[in-house]
Amino acid sequence: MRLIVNGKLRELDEDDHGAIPLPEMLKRFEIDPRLVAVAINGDVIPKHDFAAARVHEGDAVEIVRMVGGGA
Amino acid sequence: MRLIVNGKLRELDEDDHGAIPLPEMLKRFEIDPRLVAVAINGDVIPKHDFAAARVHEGDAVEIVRMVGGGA
Amino acid sequence: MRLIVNGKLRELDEDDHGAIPLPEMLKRFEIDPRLVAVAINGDVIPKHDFAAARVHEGDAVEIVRMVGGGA
Amino acid sequence: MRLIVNGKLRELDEDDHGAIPLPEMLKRFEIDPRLVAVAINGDVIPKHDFAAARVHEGDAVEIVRMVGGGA
Amino acid sequence: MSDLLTVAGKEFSSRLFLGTGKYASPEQTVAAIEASGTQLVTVAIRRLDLDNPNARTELDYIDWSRHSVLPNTAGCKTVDEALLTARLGRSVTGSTWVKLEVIPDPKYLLPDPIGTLRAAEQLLSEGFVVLPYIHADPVLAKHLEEAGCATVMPLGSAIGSGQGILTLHEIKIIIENANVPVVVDAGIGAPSDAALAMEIGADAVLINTAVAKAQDPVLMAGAMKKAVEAGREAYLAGRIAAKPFASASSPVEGVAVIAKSGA
Amino acid sequence: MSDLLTVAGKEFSSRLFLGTGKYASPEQTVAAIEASGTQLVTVAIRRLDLDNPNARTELDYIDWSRHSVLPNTAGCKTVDEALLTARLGRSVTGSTWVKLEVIPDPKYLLPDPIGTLRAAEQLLSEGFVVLPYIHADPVLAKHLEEAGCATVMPLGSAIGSGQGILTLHEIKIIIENANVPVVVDAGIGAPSDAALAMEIGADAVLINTAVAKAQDPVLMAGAMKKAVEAGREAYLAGRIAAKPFASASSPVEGVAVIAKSGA
Amino acid sequence: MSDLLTVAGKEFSSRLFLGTGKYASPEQTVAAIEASGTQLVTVAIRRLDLDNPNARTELDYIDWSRHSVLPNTAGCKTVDEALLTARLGRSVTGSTWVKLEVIPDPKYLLPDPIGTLRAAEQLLSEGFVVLPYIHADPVLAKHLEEAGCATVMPLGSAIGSGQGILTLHEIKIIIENANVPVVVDAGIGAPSDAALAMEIGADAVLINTAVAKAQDPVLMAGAMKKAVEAGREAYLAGRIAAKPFASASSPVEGVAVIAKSGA
Amino acid sequence: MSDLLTVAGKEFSSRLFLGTGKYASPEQTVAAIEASGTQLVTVAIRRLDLDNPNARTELDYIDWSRHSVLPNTAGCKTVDEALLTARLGRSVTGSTWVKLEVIPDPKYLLPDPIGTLRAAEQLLSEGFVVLPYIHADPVLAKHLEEAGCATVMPLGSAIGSGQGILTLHEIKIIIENANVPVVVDAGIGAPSDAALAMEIGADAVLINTAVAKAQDPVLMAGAMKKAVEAGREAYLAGRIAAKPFASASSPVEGVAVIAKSGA
Repeated sequence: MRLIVNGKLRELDEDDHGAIPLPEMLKRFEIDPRLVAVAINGDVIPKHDFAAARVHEGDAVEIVRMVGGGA
Repeated sequence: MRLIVNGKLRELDEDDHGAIPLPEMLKRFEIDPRLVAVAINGDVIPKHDFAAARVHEGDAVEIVRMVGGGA
Repeated sequence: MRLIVNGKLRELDEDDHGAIPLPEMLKRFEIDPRLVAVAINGDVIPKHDFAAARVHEGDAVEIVRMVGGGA
Repeated sequence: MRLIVNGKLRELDEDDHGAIPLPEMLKRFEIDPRLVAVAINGDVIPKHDFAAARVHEGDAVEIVRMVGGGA
Repeated sequence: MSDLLTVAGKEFSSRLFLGTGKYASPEQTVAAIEASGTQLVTVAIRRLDLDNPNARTELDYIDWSRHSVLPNTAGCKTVDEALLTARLGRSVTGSTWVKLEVIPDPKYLLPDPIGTLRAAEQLLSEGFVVLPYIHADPVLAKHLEEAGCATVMPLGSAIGSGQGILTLHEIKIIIENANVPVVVDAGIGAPSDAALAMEIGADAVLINTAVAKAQDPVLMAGAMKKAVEAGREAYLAGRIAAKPFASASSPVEGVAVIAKSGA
Repeated sequence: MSDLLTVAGKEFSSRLFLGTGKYASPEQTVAAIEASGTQLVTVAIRRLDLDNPNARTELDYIDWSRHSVLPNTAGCKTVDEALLTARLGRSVTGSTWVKLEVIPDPKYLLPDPIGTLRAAEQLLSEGFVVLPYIHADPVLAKHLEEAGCATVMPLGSAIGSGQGILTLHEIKIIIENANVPVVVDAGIGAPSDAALAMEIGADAVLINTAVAKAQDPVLMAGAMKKAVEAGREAYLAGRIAAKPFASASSPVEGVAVIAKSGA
Repeated sequence: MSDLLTVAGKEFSSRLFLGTGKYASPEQTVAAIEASGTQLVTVAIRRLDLDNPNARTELDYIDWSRHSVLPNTAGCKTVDEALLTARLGRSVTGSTWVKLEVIPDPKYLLPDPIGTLRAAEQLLSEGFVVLPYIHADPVLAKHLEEAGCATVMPLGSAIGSGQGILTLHEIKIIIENANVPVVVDAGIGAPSDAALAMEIGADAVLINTAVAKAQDPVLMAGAMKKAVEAGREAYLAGRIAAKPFASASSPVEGVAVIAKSGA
Repeated sequence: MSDLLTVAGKEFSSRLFLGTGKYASPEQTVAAIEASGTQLVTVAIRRLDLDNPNARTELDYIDWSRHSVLPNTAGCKTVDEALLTARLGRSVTGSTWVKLEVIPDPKYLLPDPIGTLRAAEQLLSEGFVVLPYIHADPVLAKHLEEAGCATVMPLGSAIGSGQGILTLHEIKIIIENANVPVVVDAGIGAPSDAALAMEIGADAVLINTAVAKAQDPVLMAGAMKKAVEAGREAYLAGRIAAKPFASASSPVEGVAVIAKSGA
């Protein structure tokens, strides 16, 4: 499955439903879900919906964290 | 006929159609049409439409001129 | 004996030598010598010379203290 | 005869009195007297005294003109 | 030197726009306009006094063949008031130009950035030539330029306050970014303020109170004319950069020194 | 309007004094002097080049029948150097006027208050008309006035720095107290600076670098002329006071309002 | 003295908000935060580096039990970008607070008044506590307050420029009119700037670059803490009014005079 | 951090010198001195009231074991008056230190550069430690330093005027050139002024009116203490340079973007 993650094309093996659960995707990237926020195709996924969320072929995914910054 | 002209109630004799042509109204107030602009119920009447314009019972009429001013 | 003390004429009984010791003069004004400085005819009298100093007829005496002030 | 003129050592043939009239000195330098002021050993020579003024061995002579300047 | 200002296709040799309010008399108004050399004068639009409909005003004394008129929307607190006054102004003056002011605040007379942009967009769609009065906000200025305004008119300080160009820094940025003429409006109190505005590259200034309320308005009008020209010429002439140190303007070498005879 | 400046009995219709240093060419010097309208030009006194004693300088191109000359003591670090240069200047120019400068510091070219007063007292005793260049120190200015100086010439900022009138506050006090003309000297970088100096009541300004080193000195000279006149006229015309609040320049009453038919 | 700042119901004893960008090291960041005494620190929201997803940042070193977090939308040029970043920030920080920045211009980083108001209205409808970064435009500030923003955060000068409070006059007007806390954001370069902002009645200041890029950020953080407290206390203590004249601070009468013997 | 100021061999950990005039009560004087943390307080020398020779003054309430005394010559218009008052001050206080003021002008209380130097030279020859109050004239400051004065004390603006540091530019030059401590005296109106003076490198500030006439002098004294420390620490910490442009304090890269499904 091809995804655009943080602006870059990524290839991931999809499950038999042609999708990947969000927690699974984060796991494959070795990302700690507690430290990030995720938007799929521009929609921010609430933390409590992570478990139910899935990514599909061609989805644009943004995974962010907080960093030092002022203005 | 009662009009609100520049915020004040004015009584004018109407013609048999229950209206007054704008030029007639201006004439009664001794106003030189060339020096003023007129809005009836919030709509500005173009100069070339003065002749055809009429005021009716209860109309709100604004008659303005230019005065010294900067900002 | 007439003196000008801080700009005002003062009458004091002189001793038999036509003069008054400075400590005596300060005593008569009930002034604590430790709190003041004294100039006689424009010359400042050092504290250690108070005992030996004398005022004479017509002397101009300045007696000052410190007060609150900045500039 | 040696002179210090504007800070530089200059050799000039002296007359038989061991001196040189100022106008003569200026002439030798091809200087128009009307355009300059002269000081000999720190003393400014008034224009009307140029004719009578003489320079002697070892004199320090300043010859100046006006130039563009503001401050 | 030919150095014309072009606003919406109209050329001006004078870069001083003058308001016509607050003068002591019509004669004074006219004399000040003459002394200022202005070619564009602003006017306000107000209700006719029905009890005295033919009273003459200072404006009846102006030679309109030599001065263009710029009706304003002064006094309008809302977008709707400004739209109505702009349309009335166009009708009475016959000019499509409007000095757009949307000013909710009576104490500092500061313009509303949101309302001004909205009103500008509407008036532009109706064919007006819009010259908006704005706070010296470079991003707002860019929005108005992109909307199609003929100029931007940032304030130097509060209208009529005479505090000068308190917004110098922001106005420099507006000028740096602008593709339309920048007219410094409001706050100018003295010729030095007008000259400064022009020196930093403003295309024109608009002045009213500083002239009208001077002790001698006509003399001040002439002074402002010279100041605007001086500032513009300085901008074209290229001023020296300010330096933290001194730089002698007389030769450093060749000072005469005192020396006594070496004899 | 007749508004003459009188210095030591000599009348000037131009209140702009111009320096003659730092120009690119003699032609430029002359053209700038013409454009400025100045009637008093400063010159420096320097050693003649004995190897080229008849070289012409920019000054040979000036029409001295129309401009008074003001020799200066620029470059003098001590009282003695200033006295010698002043006397040489009097001899070479034939003028008893001297712009007195005693400047020990080469970096900021700031004048020595002690040395300047001492030199002024000596030169006055020798019959000179002394125009001292000073820091904007009101008490020093009063000392020099009382000594008999023809003017006081406080600095706006460092010579040639173009930083403008950093000493505005002190110069206002000097003007308030002075019984001789106050000439703002040094620091003026642009016409707005010159206008400001005149607006606060200075009697004249002296400019050199801001004109000579502008990209177009002749155009800048004309700009400075207009600015000095504008500032002087504004001073005479009586500027408005700066106010913390706004003051509308259009009538507050009578704005048209939107009302729908009451029918 | 109990003098708490309340923003959206949350109380702060420190009136210094600190940014966390541009420090040389995480240790320095933490030390500066400690020295500043701040209780509210801003953070940015950025893409995770997928090639290094568990890299620690300075923020991992902060004791979040003692400092509230304020995610910002820095870097967002449009309303949509700001909305997405705000929502992501809420998700990752768990805070509903957002320092709203809509900044189209990269050179001066000046905020967009139109876009900022639009984004604020949307975020407020989604339950955010919005602290908008704005130009010092009093009318815009009032719009944002009326929309329901928790504060207004006018700029003193360009972000990171260290030019100080160039907008002093406008900020005074904003403070005079505001019913929400006014936080001076951007431009503070030194403690004197921070003190000045507080003296005129600002409720707090936000600082980042002036601390992070000082040669000794930790020492500067402590200096800023003292300056903010000094300015606040001065505001409460009631400073003297500035007067154009002097006023002796020692008694005028009673100076000793020289007098010789009258004998 | 050990950062001591040394004046004439005496060390001070506090860089705030405080005047003792104009307070509402002795209690307030003492409380303000305590709150300020000052170690050097100025006093004036005045004639004793012979009709009430033992009246206590605020000074009787000060713990002189913890504060050094600096008698001044305030009120002296001439050199002779200043010499007499200095000598009387030394006799009554037992201190050889003197804050030298020679002030002929009552309206602006500006010091006399000529008289101050003359008086300083005489007092130095008599063994005084002289701290002269001067106009911010760098050349005069250098004269006084070379004469042997322990400090120079340039004014920020007129005594008691609270106008702040109007002479910032000149004071920077004085500091750049000085080999003795520079104490900014007079004009400070608020903590931001005190901080600014310290930030540019002043060694100390002297304040009286801004504290004594504040609505709450004790609170203001504490604010001034913090401001002086903040300014000093900022000077040591190395402030950022002011830049004309912005500089983002959040990362420029990595902002999240909106993208719809490519499916």
